[in-house]
Amino acid sequence: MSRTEILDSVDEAVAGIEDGSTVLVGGFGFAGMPFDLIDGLIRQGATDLTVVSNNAGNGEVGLAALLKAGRVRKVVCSFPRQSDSYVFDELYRSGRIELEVVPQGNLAERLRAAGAGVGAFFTPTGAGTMLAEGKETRSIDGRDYVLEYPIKGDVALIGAHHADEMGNLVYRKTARNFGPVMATAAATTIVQVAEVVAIGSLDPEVVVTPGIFVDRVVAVPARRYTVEGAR
Amino acid sequence: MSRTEILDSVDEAVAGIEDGSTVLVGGFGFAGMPFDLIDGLIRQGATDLTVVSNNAGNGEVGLAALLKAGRVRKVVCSFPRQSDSYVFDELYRSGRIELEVVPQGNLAERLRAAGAGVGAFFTPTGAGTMLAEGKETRSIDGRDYVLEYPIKGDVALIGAHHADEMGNLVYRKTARNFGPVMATAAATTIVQVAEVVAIGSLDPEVVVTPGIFVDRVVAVPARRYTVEGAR
Amino acid sequence: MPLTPHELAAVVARDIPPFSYVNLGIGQPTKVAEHLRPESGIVLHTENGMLNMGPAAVGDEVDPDLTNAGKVPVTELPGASYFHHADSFMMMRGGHLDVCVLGAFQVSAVGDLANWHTGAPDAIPAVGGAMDLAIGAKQVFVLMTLLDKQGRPKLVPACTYPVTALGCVSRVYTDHAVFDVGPGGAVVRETFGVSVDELRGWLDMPLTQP
Amino acid sequence: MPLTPHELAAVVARDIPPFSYVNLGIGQPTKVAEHLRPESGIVLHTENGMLNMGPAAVGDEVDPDLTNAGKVPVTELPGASYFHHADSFMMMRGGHLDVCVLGAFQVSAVGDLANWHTGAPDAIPAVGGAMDLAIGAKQVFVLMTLLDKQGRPKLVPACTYPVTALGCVSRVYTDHAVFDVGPGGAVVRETFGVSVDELRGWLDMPLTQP
Repeated sequence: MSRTEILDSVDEAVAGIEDGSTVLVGGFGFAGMPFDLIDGLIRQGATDLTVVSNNAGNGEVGLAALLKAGRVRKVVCSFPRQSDSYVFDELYRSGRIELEVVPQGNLAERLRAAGAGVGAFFTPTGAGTMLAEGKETRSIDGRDYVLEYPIKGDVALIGAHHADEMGNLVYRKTARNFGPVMATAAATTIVQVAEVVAIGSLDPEVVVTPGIFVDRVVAVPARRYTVEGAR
Repeated sequence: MSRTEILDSVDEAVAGIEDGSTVLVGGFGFAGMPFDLIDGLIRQGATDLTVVSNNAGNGEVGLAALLKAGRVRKVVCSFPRQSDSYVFDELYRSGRIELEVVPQGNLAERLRAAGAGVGAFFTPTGAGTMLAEGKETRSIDGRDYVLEYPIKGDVALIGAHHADEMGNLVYRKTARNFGPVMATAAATTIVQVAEVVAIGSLDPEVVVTPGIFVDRVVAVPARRYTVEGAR
Repeated sequence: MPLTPHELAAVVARDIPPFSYVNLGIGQPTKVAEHLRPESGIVLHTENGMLNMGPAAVGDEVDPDLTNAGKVPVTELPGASYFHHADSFMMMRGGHLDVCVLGAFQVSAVGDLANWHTGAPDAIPAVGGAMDLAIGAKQVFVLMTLLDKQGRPKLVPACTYPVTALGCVSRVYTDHAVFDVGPGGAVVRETFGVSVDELRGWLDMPLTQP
Repeated sequence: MPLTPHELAAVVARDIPPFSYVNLGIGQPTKVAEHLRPESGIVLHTENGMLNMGPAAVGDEVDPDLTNAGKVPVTELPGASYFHHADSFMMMRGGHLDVCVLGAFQVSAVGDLANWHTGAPDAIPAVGGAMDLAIGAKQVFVLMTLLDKQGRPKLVPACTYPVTALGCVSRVYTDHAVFDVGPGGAVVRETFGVSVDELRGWLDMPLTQP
């Protein structure tokens, strides 16, 4: 038993997400993307969302489906423009969605800062560029830095490989990407995994996200999108 | 083959450390303390060192032996005062060593900042206390923060469990402590391990410190100090 | 009758909600662990890099690579995890722990904490994780005697010792009474063989009752 | 004769020191990997969380959980490691990579880089890891054609496109020549079927020779 809830269905896992929430969505392209949780969020109905994710959706599945359903007010991401990001493109060009572009490493670090209780930090990334316009800058030891603030989520939706019943998580290969930092940065972290294993089944040395960061877990059958589908 | 040097002796591993260096020393009490590297550093002879470590030595072994040998100008640590820290105590009271006390979490985060290329960061730890005197402070979203700067090392001396021949490291239990952050924060990271294993022997999912952070590795026979000895 | 340290540790343990993630400070707070029921699902954090720490190690269990923050050998429970110091203090600073139990020299009515430095001019300063722990949990409980060895109150209108953090303490467990502290001042929650008026006689501050 | 893209990728590969930790940007720089000799001990980093990345996956090797930064399926080599995004970008921002190879729209004589935005008013801005990569290696190599499709130089006195980072590029590999750039301006290291005086005719900047 632990504070982490192990739930039987995706719909239970995404219950209670409120309109206007900031939702952190893991994944880099399709790797680590919590497709089932996003589908659940679409069914759940929350709207006026701010979504923080590396990309802004591919094709018409996952994040793109959420955007297409009209639930997203703003996207905070590093790279919205992909060959198959036409759902986002159309919303953006027609002025129906806001966009904040954040360099990928600053995105990861701002999420980490939220999880780590850091109030703000000086990063060299973006200094001297148009993405630093209007931001506080400072020269430290002869190098230029931009002050960046944490990005906190109300909810994080994450895909991981296995969870134990305490919510400890392990990931698989490059599907790890944003999951571990987003798990720390949200008030409520919801994780879909391929399998929930018994307490004691994960070696304590190899846990990547300790259960303290994990609120809800649901196991879903593997549903792999082909990589071709992701382009 | 890799950039990481796998060396046959402790003396080769610590060769070239210069007088006046800032040396990051891993370990928390005796767990993870790189005893053999410190002994090697004493033989090597570098002096006028600034040592960054959580404690300031126990008994007359390890860090305490380095202090006793008169090689340390300044200690940066969170907790110098222990029941058996008499070597440090005497140096400090007689004005022969400088001390900078840093809250333990700020110490870890300042080391991480050095490794992560963060120019400075606002931390709530220490705000409103005498350890914040003279430092820049700021209120962010109604909370008080202190601006802290990175702590960079010229050299890090670290104890880990196993290394592979590319310098990838795994640790053991709470002996992990400061090793992974110090490895990122030093120009030259030197590691003693119980065993060097072949490339391919470590599961890529469980590597804690990737070899990119590791410059030199030496395997030394286990030499465990009893915990009684550490008090 | 005032509580013994053992009894007081049990009172603290009773008040920690099930399934909480908890850090117990070095010294007396460590004793709270002895009173946590396994079925409570409470998970102990130790800032040197572990969650789900078990009891002190005995005999062959002793492993120099596995200690608590007081450098005492401990054990691991099923479901444990290990992590490095930056990640460990991220858990604290980021507010992920539910409860932290600390000792103190002084606590003020508004929850300022002094527990790292007596202010003695010849003391070697040493803070360890005290400041990080003080700011790093959703609730900070202090466990201390109400009076020091000279009979002076340790619950004070304002700390005279150097502070560890401001306004961080939410509750103070003492041998004579339990107090909530915070912006509204001290509130007596529970007394042990003493009346609230008697407490008012000892303490130099207004005391309210819930 | 100007070099083909294939030949130019080989020139870049030749110049990367053995045992370097290297990030190859999306697009043309990715091709440099094909020219790295296994015995060089060069380790490839991909910013989506891996060191010692192997070649593109083929057939049964394809695993949706294992891609490079361009989202192309790749393989892992022995001695690989995986890590999360904050740790991955820490490697870059902290200056731990030896070499990063990037494409560019423009590079200035002092090493300013423009490779993320054409400045077109209707373009959807998208930066990805470009700014982190630009500031995040001990040496940043740019691999590009010397002239754009309209015949205009891409090595320029000052970038007219929005910059990715200032003063970050150390060397520029083009089909016609290789240049060092930096505070001292552009230095011609090597030419491919063109004289330095001809280059001077094309480029609007002083060119020196080592």
